[in-house]
Amino acid sequence: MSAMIDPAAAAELLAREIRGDFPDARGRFGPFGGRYVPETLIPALDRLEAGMRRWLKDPDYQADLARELNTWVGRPTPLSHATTLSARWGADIWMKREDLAHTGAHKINSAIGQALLAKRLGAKRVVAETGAGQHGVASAAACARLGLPVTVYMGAVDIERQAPNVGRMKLMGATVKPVTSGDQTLRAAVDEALRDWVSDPNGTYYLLGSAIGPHPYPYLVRELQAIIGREARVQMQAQAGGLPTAVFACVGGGSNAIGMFYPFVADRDVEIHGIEAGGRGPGLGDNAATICFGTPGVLQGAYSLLLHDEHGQIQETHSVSAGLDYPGVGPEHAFLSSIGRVKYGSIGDDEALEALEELSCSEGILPAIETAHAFAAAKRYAATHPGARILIGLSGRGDKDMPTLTRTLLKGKL
Amino acid sequence: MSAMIDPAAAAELLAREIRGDFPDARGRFGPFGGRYVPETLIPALDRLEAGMRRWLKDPDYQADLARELNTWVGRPTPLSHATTLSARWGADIWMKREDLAHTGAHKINSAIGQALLAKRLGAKRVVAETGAGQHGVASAAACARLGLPVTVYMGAVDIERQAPNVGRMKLMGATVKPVTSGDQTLRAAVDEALRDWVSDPNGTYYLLGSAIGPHPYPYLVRELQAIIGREARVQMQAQAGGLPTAVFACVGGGSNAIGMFYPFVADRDVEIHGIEAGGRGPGLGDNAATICFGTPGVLQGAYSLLLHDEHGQIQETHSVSAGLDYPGVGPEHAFLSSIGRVKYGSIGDDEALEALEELSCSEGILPAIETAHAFAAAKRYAATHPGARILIGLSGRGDKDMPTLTRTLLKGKL
Amino acid sequence: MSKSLNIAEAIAAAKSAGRPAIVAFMTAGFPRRATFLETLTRIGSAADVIEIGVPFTDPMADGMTIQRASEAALKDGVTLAWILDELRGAAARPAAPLLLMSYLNPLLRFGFDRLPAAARAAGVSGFIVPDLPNEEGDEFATALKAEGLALVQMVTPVTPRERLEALCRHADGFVYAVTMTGITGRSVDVPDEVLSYLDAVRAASGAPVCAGFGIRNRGQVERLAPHVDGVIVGSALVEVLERGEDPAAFLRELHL
Amino acid sequence: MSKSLNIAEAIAAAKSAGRPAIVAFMTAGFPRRATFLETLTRIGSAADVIEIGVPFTDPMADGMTIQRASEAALKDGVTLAWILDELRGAAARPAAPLLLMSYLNPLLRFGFDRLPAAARAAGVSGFIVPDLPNEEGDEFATALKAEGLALVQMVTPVTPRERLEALCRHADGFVYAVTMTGITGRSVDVPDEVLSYLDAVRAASGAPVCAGFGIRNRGQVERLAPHVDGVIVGSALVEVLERGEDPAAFLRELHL
Ligand SMILES: Cc1ncc(COP(=O)(O)O)c(C=O)c1O
Ligand SMILES: Cc1ncc(COP(=O)(O)O)c(C=O)c1O
Repeated sequence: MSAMIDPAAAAELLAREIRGDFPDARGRFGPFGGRYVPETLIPALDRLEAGMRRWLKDPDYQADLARELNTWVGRPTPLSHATTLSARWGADIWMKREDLAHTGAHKINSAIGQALLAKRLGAKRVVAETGAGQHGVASAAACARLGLPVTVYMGAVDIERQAPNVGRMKLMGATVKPVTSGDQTLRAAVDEALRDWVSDPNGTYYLLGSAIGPHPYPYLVRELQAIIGREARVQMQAQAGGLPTAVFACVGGGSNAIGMFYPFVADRDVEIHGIEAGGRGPGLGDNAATICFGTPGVLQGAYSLLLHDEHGQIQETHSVSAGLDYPGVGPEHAFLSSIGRVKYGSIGDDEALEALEELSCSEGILPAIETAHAFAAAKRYAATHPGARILIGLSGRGDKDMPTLTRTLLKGKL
Repeated sequence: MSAMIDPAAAAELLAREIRGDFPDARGRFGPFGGRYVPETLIPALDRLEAGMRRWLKDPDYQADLARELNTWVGRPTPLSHATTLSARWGADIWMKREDLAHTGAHKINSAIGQALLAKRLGAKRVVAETGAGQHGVASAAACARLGLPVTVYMGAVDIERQAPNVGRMKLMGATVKPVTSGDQTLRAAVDEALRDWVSDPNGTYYLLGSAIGPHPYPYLVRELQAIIGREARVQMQAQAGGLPTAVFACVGGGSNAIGMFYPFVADRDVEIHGIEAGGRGPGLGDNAATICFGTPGVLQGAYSLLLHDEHGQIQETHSVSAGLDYPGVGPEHAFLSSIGRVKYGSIGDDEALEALEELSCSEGILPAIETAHAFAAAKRYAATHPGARILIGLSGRGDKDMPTLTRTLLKGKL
Repeated sequence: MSKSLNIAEAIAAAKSAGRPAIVAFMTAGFPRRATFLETLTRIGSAADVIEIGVPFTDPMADGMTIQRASEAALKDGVTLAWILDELRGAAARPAAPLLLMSYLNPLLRFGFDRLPAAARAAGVSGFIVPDLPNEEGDEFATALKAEGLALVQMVTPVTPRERLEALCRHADGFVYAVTMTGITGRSVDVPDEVLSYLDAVRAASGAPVCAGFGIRNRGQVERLAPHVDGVIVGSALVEVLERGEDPAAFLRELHL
Repeated sequence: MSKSLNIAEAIAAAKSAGRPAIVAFMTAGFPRRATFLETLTRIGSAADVIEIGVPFTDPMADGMTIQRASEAALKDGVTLAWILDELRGAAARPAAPLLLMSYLNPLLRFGFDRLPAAARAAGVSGFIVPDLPNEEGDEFATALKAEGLALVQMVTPVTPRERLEALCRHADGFVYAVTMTGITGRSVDVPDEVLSYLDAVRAASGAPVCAGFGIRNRGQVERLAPHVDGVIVGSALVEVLERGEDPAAFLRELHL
């Protein structure tokens, strides 16, 4: 865990975060963030930032976005009461159902928002990276919907473990390019997408899938994902009778989590928990729990926390969930951890799979393996906080994980 | 096509259908329907009917159902405008998004409604059949949600072509029993589910998945699915500026179609089109287009139209879509066809797959192969009715079809 | 004379001999189409009533044994029309009354207008239709009655008292008292409540009462004997045929 | 003397000889760690400036060739610390000024506090950091300046005019003018607009201008010569090393 800063400074930084000061003019959340990219991309990022500031609050863009979110994505997504889990865990469990969003995860919120922006910025084509395939599918869907050609980079290892999503992308007309360099997972896919973008920074829009990367991506993705938390906040008050005691979400790059957390940051009584992939254990290379076990550094455009060795070489990570299997994390999470506003913890592969099965059998909802990490952590929390009112971000559905689940939970049962 | 009755009689029957006279006291829609089951099941059906009449309109049941539909299933599902398809086809295309319902198809509407009923009827366990696996998954989810054990019968052929759904059911705690008798598809699965039910008619609730079977199932399923058409009707008026010129839905057993159609039956200006599986062609055994090519008979509890040979032996059917691959059809559809209120047509395997690809690439929505049949027919209709306002029931998503699509559309592309 | 009376008479004859009547079920054309009449004759030599099963693609009330036999017969080209032709043209038919046991659809497709006469011409005394409950049976029952043929009614342990009485009141030929919930082919050990259920059926019924489903051995027949007029032997007999053993010998074992 | 001046001098020396300077890129420890210094010496015999690539796991601006070399070197255990140790301890170093080309993270991890002095002690004249744009570079540039080391600035054909001028104004050592958008390793045929872009860079820059990305042959160097002070040869040279050919012979081919 990165060292915390002193309480007075932390309080001041939190106040600024709540005021909306971050990212600052340099694209930073406290010390984290920034823009560490080849010079070729600087003008593209400048254009993106200007376009974003021009359009994001524009009534016309907002109307287009709202229409797509409401009539195509299926927003608002419901807030479900987990009746059986509440009884089993002795707490009051609520689930924000991003699994019901079109294409099966929160990723579509950002994909359609960015695709609408790409169109307004005059992009001729889109590139995207994907880990679990969810962002690739979301990008393929959003781009098909808007008539933009899209190329999706996906690590060869992920292509293997998330095979169904590859076919889905292709059926929606996307070009899927397997990445065989580097670790052949999400990190290598981001590298390849960046290489593609560097080759045509004017005509290409890079549709980044998480709250990572150079400024303004962490901000842009947060703004597009914050609808999760905004809806959930209102729904909790209407359905659960008040704000939650604690909010949980899984953290890979951190997009679903920041989308859920950000609207609760000002609610100081609401505990916030980000859950990373504990993989096989705490050893370097055995997990993808960047905030829990990482140290500061620069990867793929931003200064944040990283899993790297003493030479600054990025570590290969391990997680049973492709979507969390990433050695970096969005800079705003590094910041929220440093000021202590959000607590970050980790859940290992086995415990996540157990939680996946428990949720499936108890509530009839098969979550993504990524999502299951948040449930496992909430279960632990409930054990020590009986009666707590817990909101969990159900970031996606598990259909995409059937190949992995067939090899693990379902082994010998099919 | 079954012979039509004379116009005056048809008009009178339509008036009665609109008044809600059907099913009548004997469980019939005109001549179709009834209750052709072993004596062992008669008391169970009587109890089901009484329970249904007791509970279906009960405020408490209605409140439970509404809560599950709104907060767990994700209703109302959106109505999406198909902007690109509208431009391509020269008509105004609207899609009712049952693919966004929890578990990925309309089946959940009926499954959760029946599971809530089963609970009130004191059932100890539930049995269900499934073809495409969607009803099995929906039943597994609904029963998990309500804490009911469920056994799902599924033909061995369907287990093969809809493999991902088998894993999903098991993860949600369902017992999946492969059916190796008969045609090893949906029809054989219904037979097996009935055999199971006959063995314990008191303790077991049979959660039938389509608008087929003995009375009161066709009625019960229609009532639970009619929310599709009720929502769509209101949404068309709000979003499209008026009722559709024509409504399309695919017809297997006919549950999504009757759910969509029923609320439009009284709107005599609205054309209604049910689309069956044309398979490889019109020959007996080459398709599953029961209304188009069938004749009256009794199968699995109801008098309806059937695909059978001159000896009354049920025909093996063919369709690329497991969910339409059934030689019978709900009795209300046979009735609506006989009075000419609904037109039934068919679309072959290849044309359905083409439509699937067109929808995927144009709107970023990968539909179930079943659903794609309705889109292909709507496309044909648009060609001869330029400017028409067309509502299509998007009954489910295509994730479950990836094994089939990998063998067909994606062949050589993965 | 009404053919349906034959059935009651045959059962009464066994009763006079001091034993429950044996109603033997065989799938038409099983194990081989070519030996249909021969098999019929052999079974007829040891049965009081014969149920001839018309094969159907979707035998929803039947267990694996009869499903298998049905499937084999269908593959062999056995149809209702063929069965009736064979029976009509037979040089000799068993003395035991013949019932056709069929799911409804093959009968419907043959046509209720033609079927009763054709059945009568083939020497058939009546029908058992497992998926035709009383509520739906009027049309067919009426058509059969015109030719003096019976439509045998089934009752089950879960049939409510009032309904059971109504069904028995209209019984024709005999009452088929299913001994258990479930499909054919599973063995039952006949618990006491089944016996009292059978007593109730007999009390309500003017017609003889035969118990069926799961009857496989002499012990069961002995236990049932005081409570019924006959027993129906189905899957067990089909298994005998499947194994190529002598059906008559097997049935004679069940004569008390 | 400021080490960064070495660089400009080396380029000026080539210019005096009537040819563009050759800036040669090699991945440290490639093709083998054991021959690092030997390879360096051979390249130094034909290059005016040498860029030594520090391998990194995520070389996002590099094409396949340099990715491969980088991966091989990492597998061989090449690290920044090892490179600096080797250079510091070398019996002889080439006369050509040495630049370290590295992505930011290995430098950060080494520590901006220790790195400049360690680099200077190793005979390094400056750094090229592809993922450190001017906006983020202040801290590192300041630390380097304290030791007289250069932080070479990159400009690209898509850099807007105003920005380009600002970047060139602060250039240190030389201006690295990227000849195309994209990653290293792809060949370019140097269209006219690239030449006028290079002219603009030269007009804006006080420091010498070297063109890089995609330079593979003498023809390109001839075409570029009137517009630049030097050319940077990267992937093509790494491929020469990969094939086990003589790097010095290859580089000498590029001396006009
Ligand atoms: C369902 C789901 N949840 C979570 C994640 C992790 O991404 P993030 O941390 O950006 O939300 C993914 C990534 O693919 C995902 O598919
Ligand atoms: C998506 C979808 N649509 C349609 C059907 C056909 O069923 P029905 O005709 O009952 O709507 C199925 C059956 O599984 C299905 O999964």
